[in-house]
Amino acid sequence: MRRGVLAVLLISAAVLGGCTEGVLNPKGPIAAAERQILFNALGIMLAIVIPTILATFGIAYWFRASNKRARYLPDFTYSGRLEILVWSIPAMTVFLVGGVAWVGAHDLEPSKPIVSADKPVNVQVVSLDWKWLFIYPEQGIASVNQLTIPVGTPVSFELTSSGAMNSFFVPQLGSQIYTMAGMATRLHLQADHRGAYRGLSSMFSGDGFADMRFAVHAVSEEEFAQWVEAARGAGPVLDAQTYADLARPSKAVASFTYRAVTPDLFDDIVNSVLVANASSPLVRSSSQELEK
Amino acid sequence: MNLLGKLSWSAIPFDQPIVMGASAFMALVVALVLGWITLKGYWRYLWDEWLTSVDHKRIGVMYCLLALVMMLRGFADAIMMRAQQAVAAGGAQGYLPPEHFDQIFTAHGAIMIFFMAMPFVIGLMNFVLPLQLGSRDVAFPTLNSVSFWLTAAGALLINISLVVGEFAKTGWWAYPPLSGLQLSPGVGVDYYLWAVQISGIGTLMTGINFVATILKMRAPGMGYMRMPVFCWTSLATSLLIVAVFPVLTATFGMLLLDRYLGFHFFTIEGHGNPMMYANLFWIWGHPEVYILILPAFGVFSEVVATFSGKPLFGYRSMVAATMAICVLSLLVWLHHFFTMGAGANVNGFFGVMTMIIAVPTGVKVFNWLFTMYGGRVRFTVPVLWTIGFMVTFVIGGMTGVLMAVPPADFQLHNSLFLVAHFHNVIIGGVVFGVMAAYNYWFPKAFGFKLDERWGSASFWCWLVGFYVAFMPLYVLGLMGMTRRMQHYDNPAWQPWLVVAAVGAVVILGGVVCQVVQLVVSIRRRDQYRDATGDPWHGRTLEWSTVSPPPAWNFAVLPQVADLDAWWGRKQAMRANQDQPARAREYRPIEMPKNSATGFVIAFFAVVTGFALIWHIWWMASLGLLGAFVTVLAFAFRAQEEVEIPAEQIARFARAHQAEVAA
Amino acid sequence: MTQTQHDRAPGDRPVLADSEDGTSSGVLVYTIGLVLAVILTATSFWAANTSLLWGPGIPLGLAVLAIAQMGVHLVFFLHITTGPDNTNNVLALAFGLLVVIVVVAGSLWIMDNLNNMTPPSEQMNMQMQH
Amino acid sequence: MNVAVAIETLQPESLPSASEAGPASKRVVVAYGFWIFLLSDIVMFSALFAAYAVLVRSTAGGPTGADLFNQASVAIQTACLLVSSFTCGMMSLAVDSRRRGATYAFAVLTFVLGAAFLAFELRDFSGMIASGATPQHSAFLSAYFTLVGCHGLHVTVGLVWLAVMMAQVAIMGFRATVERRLRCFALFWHALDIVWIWLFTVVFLMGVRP
Ligand code: HEA
Ligand code: HEA
Ligand code: CUA
Ligand SMILES: [Cu+2]
Repeated sequence: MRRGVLAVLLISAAVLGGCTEGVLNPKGPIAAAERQILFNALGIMLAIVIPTILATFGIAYWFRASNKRARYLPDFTYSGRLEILVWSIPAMTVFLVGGVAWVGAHDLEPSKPIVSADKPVNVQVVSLDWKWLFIYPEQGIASVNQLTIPVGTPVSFELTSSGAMNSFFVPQLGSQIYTMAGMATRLHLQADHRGAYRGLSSMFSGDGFADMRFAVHAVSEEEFAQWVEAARGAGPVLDAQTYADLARPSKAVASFTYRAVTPDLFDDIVNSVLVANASSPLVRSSSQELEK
Repeated sequence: MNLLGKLSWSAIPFDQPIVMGASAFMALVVALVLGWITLKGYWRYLWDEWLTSVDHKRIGVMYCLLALVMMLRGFADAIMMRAQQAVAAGGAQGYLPPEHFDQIFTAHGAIMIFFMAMPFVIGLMNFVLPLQLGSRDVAFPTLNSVSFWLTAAGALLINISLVVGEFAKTGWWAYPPLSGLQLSPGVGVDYYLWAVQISGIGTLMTGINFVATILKMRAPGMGYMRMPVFCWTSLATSLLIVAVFPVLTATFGMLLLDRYLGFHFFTIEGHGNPMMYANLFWIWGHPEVYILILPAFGVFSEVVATFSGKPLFGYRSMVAATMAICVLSLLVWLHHFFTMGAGANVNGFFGVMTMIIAVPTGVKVFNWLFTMYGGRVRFTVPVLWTIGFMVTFVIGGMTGVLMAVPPADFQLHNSLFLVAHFHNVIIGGVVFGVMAAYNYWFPKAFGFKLDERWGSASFWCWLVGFYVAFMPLYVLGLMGMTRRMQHYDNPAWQPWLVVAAVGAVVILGGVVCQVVQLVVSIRRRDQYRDATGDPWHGRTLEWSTVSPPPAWNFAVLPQVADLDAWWGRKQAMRANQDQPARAREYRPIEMPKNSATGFVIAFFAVVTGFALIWHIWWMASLGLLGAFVTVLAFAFRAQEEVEIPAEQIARFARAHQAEVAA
Repeated sequence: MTQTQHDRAPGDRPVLADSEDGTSSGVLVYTIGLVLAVILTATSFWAANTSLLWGPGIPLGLAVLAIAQMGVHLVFFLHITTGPDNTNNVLALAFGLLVVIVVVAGSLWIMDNLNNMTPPSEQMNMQMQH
Repeated sequence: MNVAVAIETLQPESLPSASEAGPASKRVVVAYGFWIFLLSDIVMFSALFAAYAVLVRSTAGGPTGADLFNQASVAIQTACLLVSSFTCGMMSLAVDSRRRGATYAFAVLTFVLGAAFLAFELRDFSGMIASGATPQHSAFLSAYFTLVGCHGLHVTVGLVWLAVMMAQVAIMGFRATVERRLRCFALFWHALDIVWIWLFTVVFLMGVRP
């Protein structure tokens, strides 16, 4: 049994390390640091957990009632030395892991900017029912269900929600963070390798939740500039009106871009949210909206 | 004005074959059971001996029965989710539309936590506590009956939601704004909230009852440091119930005010603050998981000591660890929302506090090990569950500590890794614990042992099934799969989910074995009869009385002289074996009278709850009035106790002695 | 059943309940309690409205007065003392207070921190901008 | 093994300490259980207090505490409750010495004072609602009405309970059960006072400061 478990764990670790898109295959500094912390913490704990498991089997087997060679010690019920050991071993372990947790919490605080020579790209994220809106305030464009970022440059996110809570999560880039209506959370990520990564919501937000996926394209500086240019040339304009249209619940929306965005739209979303929309789009009468 | 509030025929989902099928099946089973009772003429017996009983043993058994019935519902939900996720890959949508899938995982979580695990551990405590403490009943027997029936009322409401209306589609946390009126206009959330409010009152009163019982009703001589460890863990659990269930009541109350009266606690409108809901919910939610696990720890302590033929190693450490967990568990709740954006100091503080709990828990694990060390371990079914637990729980605990590291949790939060963690500790800890307890105390409750062969078959199915079903979820979590996904587009996830589904089926095999075990044991009850009252060579007072114990538990209150009271007594008796048994003089015992109060109040609670859910105000008022009148009737009752004559007790004791001698 | 003097119920008066002067000393205890409570209450109301005191310190002072008055009620009305016969009652009270403090202080700390970390936006004036 | 018999052959120890004394009397058990209940009730209030403290500035542009609270009324309410606590204590003394007439008299006094408290509170509430400061107006007002209203609800329950208890004294006399319930009622009433101390301090006195 135990060997089976270990085998499963080992095989899966091997599989994951190589070819998958999960958190064990980081593509940026945050995710890499987090993987390292994860492995270190795991290692520290395995050092005590594996012996414990082995001891369980060993002791239970050796002291089985039918084993005549095992000594019966009915009075072995207290030992001051063992008591100290029993408390201090886990305490030391926790001291170590706790240190990792404390330092890690400060080092990888989501709102802490990434140190870099490059000026970060600002992206404003809005989770809507059930899609993601990305506004590039400096570029004056926006995109839906698709996040394009330049490789090697920190990205500074400001996030909010149009209604239900969601959690913005790109496993291969690192930390997730909640998006909440009426307030703005902060997150800093960076991609070090070009590629397409999976992004999703990890906080359940209603019937269309499973389709709240977006693609992250980490591209070179030039490609990013080209993409911005292309986006400026096509697509609708994002203003209060088109935002209200977009905010209406819909599922599995194909990605597209907006060629221009009204300034301060994000702040307006944070500040007015449901109040403005209370009348129509957000009141979902359960299923009829889903038909579309 | 509409006399029936929001209720109408369209509330019943005639168009959903799965729901209607399940409901029809449930109705059929209920009808069959009721028909059988009527046919056999058991109603009178049922009413006199069970439904109105205030005997803690009967109430304990009924709690466990309720838990088993709800387990079936929760398990059915689990199998449906596993099946859905096994097929809904790529473009496929599976067989469950989102509206339905979302209700299922919410119902599964809510039912498993509130109506399976809670009733099960409370049932165990009910049955065992007074026996171990050497007392005749809990502190407030009638209140105990009310508690049980209120829990049953909540469970009934949740099951009504299957047929009439819908259940919440919010996850079992019911976070606003999703659970607010705007985004969840239906009755689902209301079903959830009212069911939990009603059963929560029952749970709170149980907690109060047990605290008073443990602190004030112990047999003479049983000082605190002579209390069995199960009593200590039950004390810690009861204290936690008293400490945090009021917070849940207040929190759900605020959400209900938002939903019913347009208040703005958690709405964005009116500047309410939904983060506050998460905060308050987890102030209850985290201690809740220790409310569940602590009694299980107590069970394992009893089982390990009994079947190793040794006192528990490091009793004082165990007590200290129990109380440390009790207090620490109140200080860690934020680890459920590290990713809400709190600052590093807050996250760091709560991360470290969380890990500190691993210290007392580790102490417990090591002390169980040292208890077995130097023992003569008999591998009975309870011991199998215990060893399975020690191995499994340590893994689950470790992944818990991993998520207590904030940066790690930024990656693992709400992923299937988390789902794997908590099933790892809940199944490997709580469920294994109640299984061990079920096999351990069954002979005490019913007078015959359970079949060992089917019992261990069940254990192996569960153990293997658990690993097959949940280890893949760890992998999936690391692959970036989040929870509550009705379908997904990443084909790489599918194989693991198929394996997980197979695991759930293996667990089903374990449940089947358990049912067979029960049937076989009942068939062979004469062969498995426990005549001595002490089938395992036990250590604590419950084994000193008859199996099943009489209503009054002990003919004469035991006098306790040391820890492991019964074991010491047996040693003393063996020492002076040939001392002739003195003839006893028995005194009459006052026992509380049976009372229909609990049943009737729960009836009105169901009426009130249902009426509130559907906004049928006149009916809600009637229900409340009915409950109030019931309480009044109880308060003005002329006689509260019956006296059991000494003659009857003597007769019972003599009969038992004759049986033991035979 | 063993009746020991060790164990007192919450609300039991420590005086000799059976004798005649039990009642009169009971009256005395309640009266002292009432007088003290009235004094403390009056002080609270005065402190909240006066301009004699240093403003920012007043909430703290009010809290201290409230704690003192809670003590008065516990001792003179609920008859909770620290005597050995009262241990259980006091321990339960201490546990309750611990929970209350954890709930209130913990929530305030967390919510304050969250509100500061997730400001709506510059111009917005919600609870987080004090 | 002759179990049931052997157990009692051991002599009870000479002088048990408190924790070894055996089951406490019903009177102690009941009062202790109720004490635990009161603590849980206070924990529930603490959740409402926490919500209030978090939401107190979320007035959504509406009125603040300083705009709404009437200190004179609060002072009267406080006085009513305080004195009623005293009369309730007098009632307990009367019960202890089995004086029926005094019990009724002090019960009526307590009831009247409690009812007066409620009347003033309801007057304040309706005044606020009439001026548009409804609980639906802002998070602050929701929290305020819930916190204060919950205390008011407890007082109402206390009044009903007191009335029922007087009926019990009349019908059943000072029976042991009745006496225990009266003792619990007294505990309840005094505990409500403690909640009120924090209410007037935190909500009303701190709330009216700018
Ligand atoms: C006590 C708690 C408990 C238990 C026992 C279980 C048991 C199981 N759970 Fe549970 N589950 C939760 C609590 C629990 N779960 C919670 C809280 C959630 C989160 C909900 C949410 O997202 O909001 C969840 C979510 C959850 C998901 C959703 C994952 C997602 O979000 O994507 C899935 C997926 O398949 C799942 C599967 C299972 C399975 C297969 C079992 C079963 O295999 C295990 C089988 C269990 C039993 C059969 C019951 C126990 C049986 C007994 C006690 C019988 C005793 C019998 C005798 C004594 C005769 N669970
Ligand atoms: C019975 C239930 C139970 C138990 C006992 C535990 C025990 C623990 N849990 Fe778990 N937990 C849940 C049920 C439980 N949990 C549930 C239901 C959820 C999710 C709810 C939801 O989201 O729906 C959850 C979620 C959860 C999270 C939130 C994750 C997230 O949402 O992102 C975290 C994070 O810290 C966590 C941590 C822990 C820790 C540290 C323990 C510790 O108590 C474990 C301690 C035990 C050990 C460590 C093993 C034995 C010790 C040794 C052998 C000593 C040596 C070892 C070391 C020093 C490491 N749990
Ligand atoms: Cu947070 Cu407004
Ligand atoms: Cu937790």
